[in-house]
Amino acid sequence: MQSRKVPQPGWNLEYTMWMFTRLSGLALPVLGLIGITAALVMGARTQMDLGTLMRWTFFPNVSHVTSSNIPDYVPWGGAFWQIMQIMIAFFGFTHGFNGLRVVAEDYTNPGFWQVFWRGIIFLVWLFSLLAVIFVIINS
Amino acid sequence: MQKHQHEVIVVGAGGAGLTAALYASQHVSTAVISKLYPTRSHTGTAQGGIGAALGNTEEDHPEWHAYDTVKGSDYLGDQTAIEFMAQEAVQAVYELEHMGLPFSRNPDGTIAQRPFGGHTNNETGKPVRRACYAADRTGHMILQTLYQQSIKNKVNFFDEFHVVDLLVEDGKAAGVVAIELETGEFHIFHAKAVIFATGGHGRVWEITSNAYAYTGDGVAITLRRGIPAEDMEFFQFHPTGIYKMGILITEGVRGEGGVLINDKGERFMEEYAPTVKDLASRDVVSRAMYLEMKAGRGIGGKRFLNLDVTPEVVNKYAAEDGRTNPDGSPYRMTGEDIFAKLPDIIDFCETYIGVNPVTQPMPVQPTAHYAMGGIPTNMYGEVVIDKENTVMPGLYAAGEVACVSAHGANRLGTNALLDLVVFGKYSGLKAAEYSQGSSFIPLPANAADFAQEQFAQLHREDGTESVTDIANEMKEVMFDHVGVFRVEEGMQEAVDKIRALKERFQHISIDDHGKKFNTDVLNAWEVSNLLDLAEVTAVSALERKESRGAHSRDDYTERDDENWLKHTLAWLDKDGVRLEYKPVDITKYKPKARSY
Amino acid sequence: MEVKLKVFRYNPEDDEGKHFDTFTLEAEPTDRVLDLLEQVKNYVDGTLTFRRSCAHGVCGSDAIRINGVNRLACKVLVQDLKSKTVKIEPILGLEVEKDLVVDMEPFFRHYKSVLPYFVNDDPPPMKERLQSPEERSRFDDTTKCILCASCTTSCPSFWINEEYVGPSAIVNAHRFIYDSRDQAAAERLEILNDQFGVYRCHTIFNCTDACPREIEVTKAVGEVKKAIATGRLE
Amino acid sequence: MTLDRKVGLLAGLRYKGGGPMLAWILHRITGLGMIVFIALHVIASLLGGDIGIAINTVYQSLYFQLFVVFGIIFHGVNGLRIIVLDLWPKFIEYQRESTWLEWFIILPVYGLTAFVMISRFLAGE
Ligand SMILES: Cc1cc2nc3c(=O)[nH]c(=O)nc-3n(C[C@H](O)[C@H](O)[C@H](O)COP(=O)(O)OP(=O)(O)OC[C@H]3O[C@@H](n4cnc5c(N)ncnc54)[C@H](O)[C@@H]3O)c2cc1C
Ligand code: HEM
Ligand code: SF4
Ligand code: F3S
Ligand code: FES
Repeated sequence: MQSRKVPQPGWNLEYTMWMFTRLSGLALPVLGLIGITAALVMGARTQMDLGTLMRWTFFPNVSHVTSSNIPDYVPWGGAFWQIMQIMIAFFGFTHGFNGLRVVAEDYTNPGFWQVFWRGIIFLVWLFSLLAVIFVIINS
Repeated sequence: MQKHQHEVIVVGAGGAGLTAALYASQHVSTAVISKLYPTRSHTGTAQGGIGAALGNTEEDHPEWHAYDTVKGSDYLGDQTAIEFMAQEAVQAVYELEHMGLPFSRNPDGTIAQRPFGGHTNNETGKPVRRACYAADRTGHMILQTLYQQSIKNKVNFFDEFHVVDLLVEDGKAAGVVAIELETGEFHIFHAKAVIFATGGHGRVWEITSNAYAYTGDGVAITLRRGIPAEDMEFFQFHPTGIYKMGILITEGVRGEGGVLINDKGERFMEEYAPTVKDLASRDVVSRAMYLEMKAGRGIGGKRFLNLDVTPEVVNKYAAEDGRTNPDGSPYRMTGEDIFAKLPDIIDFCETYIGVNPVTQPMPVQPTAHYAMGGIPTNMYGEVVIDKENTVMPGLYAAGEVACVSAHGANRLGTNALLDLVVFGKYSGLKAAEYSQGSSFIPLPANAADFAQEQFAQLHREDGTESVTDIANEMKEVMFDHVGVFRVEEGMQEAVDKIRALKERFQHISIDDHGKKFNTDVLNAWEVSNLLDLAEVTAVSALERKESRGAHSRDDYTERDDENWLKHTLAWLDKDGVRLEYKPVDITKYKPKARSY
Repeated sequence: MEVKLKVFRYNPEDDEGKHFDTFTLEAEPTDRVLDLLEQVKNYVDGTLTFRRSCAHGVCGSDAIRINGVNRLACKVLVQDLKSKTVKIEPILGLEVEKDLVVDMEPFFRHYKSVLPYFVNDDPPPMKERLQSPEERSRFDDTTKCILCASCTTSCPSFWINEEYVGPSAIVNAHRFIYDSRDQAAAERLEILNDQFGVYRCHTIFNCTDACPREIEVTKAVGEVKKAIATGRLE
Repeated sequence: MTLDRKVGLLAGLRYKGGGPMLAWILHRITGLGMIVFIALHVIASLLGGDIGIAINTVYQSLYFQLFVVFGIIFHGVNGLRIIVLDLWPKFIEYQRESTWLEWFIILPVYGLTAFVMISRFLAGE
């Protein structure tokens, strides 16, 4: 049977974030694995256990790798790894805060409180993301 | 008390009511009142198919359909109406398809059809594929489709409003009184035209395929308003209900090749209907089963027989009959085919009796199924109230509650669903036309009195009799004595018993005296309807001294066209049932002996 | 055998409030739970209130919670129950009117909101519109719905927020979206592409488990989600 | 008068949903848990000082770590299951199997990690 085409409904926040949640859910483990493999190649020796993998995946911060006694962590400060870290942070934070929004909106209906929570979550998201980027770039 | 005004009021939201409402609402303001949510109506349980001579797989003609229906009716059907129904059938099915009904399909994309009891190729006498179906859920699809279209067309609904009285002013219908279940309040619906489509009354009998809600409210209400009931002695017993439970096993099972088997392992229908065998009309099959059981050939000597649709048995007998597919190859069934065509039947059997029909036979017995009789109407759904077919202005009826009479003494399978859409449509159109040309008749202030009195009676505090006991005793006596086979003494006993029960009903006690959702008192009221209908049925049957269609007597075993080729009209007067008779409309099909 | 029936009771007209009544009954293993309720109503307490009609699982009147899960009372036999004590409560997420009767209005409102009807504005042909058996079978599963509300009222997302259209409405939209003859798929997808549409579904699967017609409810919802995402009806 | 439609947390939890309902509850809790974890960590790093150390001791405690690791593993694996079901609805037919498979992955992985963590803790690391 042939598949039929239908005009795709317009993009809206809900649709976009639904897609994003799924894509970021796929991206996070992939980016995390890349990072941790690189750390091993670069000679990370101690504490390269699952905990580090997790920490790395979700909270990409140089200090999370340096604690594994990597001999030379200067490359982590390079542009490539900084961009990787920022991407992970972006995916992780956006995914997580959107999740928070979804949960909050399950319990509220359109109207003041929904806008209110959306606003708060948006601001916190923005703030955290900027803070994390700041930390990444400065370490 | 709340009052509502609509030009047309439809009582009942089954196939007939919704069709009527769809057509009426195209012209005038229409409201549908139903005691159940529309999708809970009994039409949704219909399984096998809707008859129409589309000829999608083999040659077929509306004339053949008409002849089969006349023959099936044992010549009691009104032939102008039957020809009309058979002609309209084709268009009606196409209309349903255009409304989106998901029929099963043939490989070429046309609507699939299957054989059904009594539907034949008039030249060869062999079964013909005429029943248009959607697996074994045809009624469900019809009901859903009609309801969907009603939503699309913004028909007004009053769901869970129990109609308890018809308002008549100057001999014309002027509205109805209903109880809103949620609040227990009485509402008056003022209308120019009222269409009754409340379905049947199979709950009069003990073993029945009918729903709890099938309590004949429509006929009982009109009887109380002095309108007669027609042909009430003709009540169809479907041959194949699940043993003891009565849940229906569609005739489609036999259409697909299933056969009835007795204790000796014989396909006994060969003896009773040599040409079409298991696909004879329902009265013939039920009677044959009854005779088999009476002769001790019920399975294990019990009161049931086996219906076998396992592939081995189907293929064996199909080969014996020389049955072929449309392309001429021999007819063969596999387990998967059966599963695809009868999914719900398999589900029912597995759920309720732990039998898998693909590998095991199903235990079946005749079950009370369909009311051929009801409110007398002509073929436009207009209610006619005497021997001369005088029309009562503003009152219409369609569906199982009505007696057109397109089914005469015995309805053919698939003709009920057809009846709903054909006569539902015309009653809707006629009612709209009538209300466009008339004005609202003013209602007196005490319009709801008659209904309220009835309920005040039921709420009396000093009663002792149990409604359940009364209902059960009625069901038992009706099943035993006014069932598949009938004799003078038995029926007399039933009449006496029903009268005694009606007397006892005057002293019932009920538990619930509240207002909200008082199903207790409504159930009691429904039992009072059943008692009225049981009485009318038993008296009409007692008087008819012949065997015809579903009415078959041990003491008058032959059909007697000379004296009894006529419809019964029964009035329920204060002192009992009064009967009159009206002639049958016969056009080109002259009565002759029936053989299948 | 003896069965204990523990039934949720609430009557707005008395002042007992909500509570449970226990009835001890004699039952056959093949009795339906509905038969037990009828037995109570007919012989013990006529005030017990519940909906029912067909008694064989095709009209959708009697969805209730039996031992903690949504079921049709007429489709559960005593022998299928694991315990001899049967706990009976109204379905969740709708207002209780009396005993086991709930207000179905929100449920039908959602149903009506998804254009649950056939739309094809082309003039119909003289005969039927053709449809191959494969095209027909594509949406067969969702044509079976009897609007019993078992699914929607088993869905935690619906309990949390009654504005969620619920699985049943999506099933009925699916029925038309995947019908090759229908022309309003895009409008329905647009309606469901909303925070109260398919995105409220968090694949909890209670609906699929509750459906008495064995419809793959979650799958239908998933297919609609995917159709929205890809613009393809496969 | 009708009874309010509100389904309390307990009434909801008493519904006998299957594995997927449990998975959803856990997915929610772990998702939110992780946000709380990050928030704590970020706040701690930003604040530094006594409060920072206090918070860090909490989340560095074995119990909290055990919970976080479970949360991450569960949320990740279950999330992947949901993604697969969402993007390929035809796999929904195998949802029962997918729920089994999920625990089949989670339990050993978590068991191993927890074992390592606890033994290290006991070894005084
Ligand atoms: C199990 C079964 C299988 C069948 N299979 C087939 C088949 O395969 N083919 C076929 O042609 N026929 C079949 N039939 C027969 C056919 O289905 C019925 O005759 C037909 O559906 C009746 O439709 P209706 O519209 O008259 O009534 P229904 O569909 O029963 O509708 C009655 C309506 O009236 C309402 N109502 C009743 N009383 C009141 C009241 N007092 N106040 C307000 N509303 C009221 C109800 O709520 C309901 O909406 C079958 C019947 C049964 C029982
Ligand atoms: C392996 C990585 C991850 C995967 C595969 C993943 C997957 C998913 C998916 C598919 C959802 C949608 C669930 C639904 O719609 O029902 C989701 C929701 C959510 N995720 Fe993640 N996620 C991951 C990591 C994270 C991280 C790091 C956080 C926290 C920062 C997080 C927080 C959340 C939250 C709060 C929700 C909303 C929960 C809900 O709606 O019930 N996730 N996740
Ligand atoms: S999908 Fe199933 S559970 Fe839901 S309303 Fe339809 S029949 Fe009931
Ligand atoms: S229970 Fe609810 S969340 Fe989705 S899978 Fe079913 S609709
Ligand atoms: S009574 Fe009809 S579904 Fe149970």
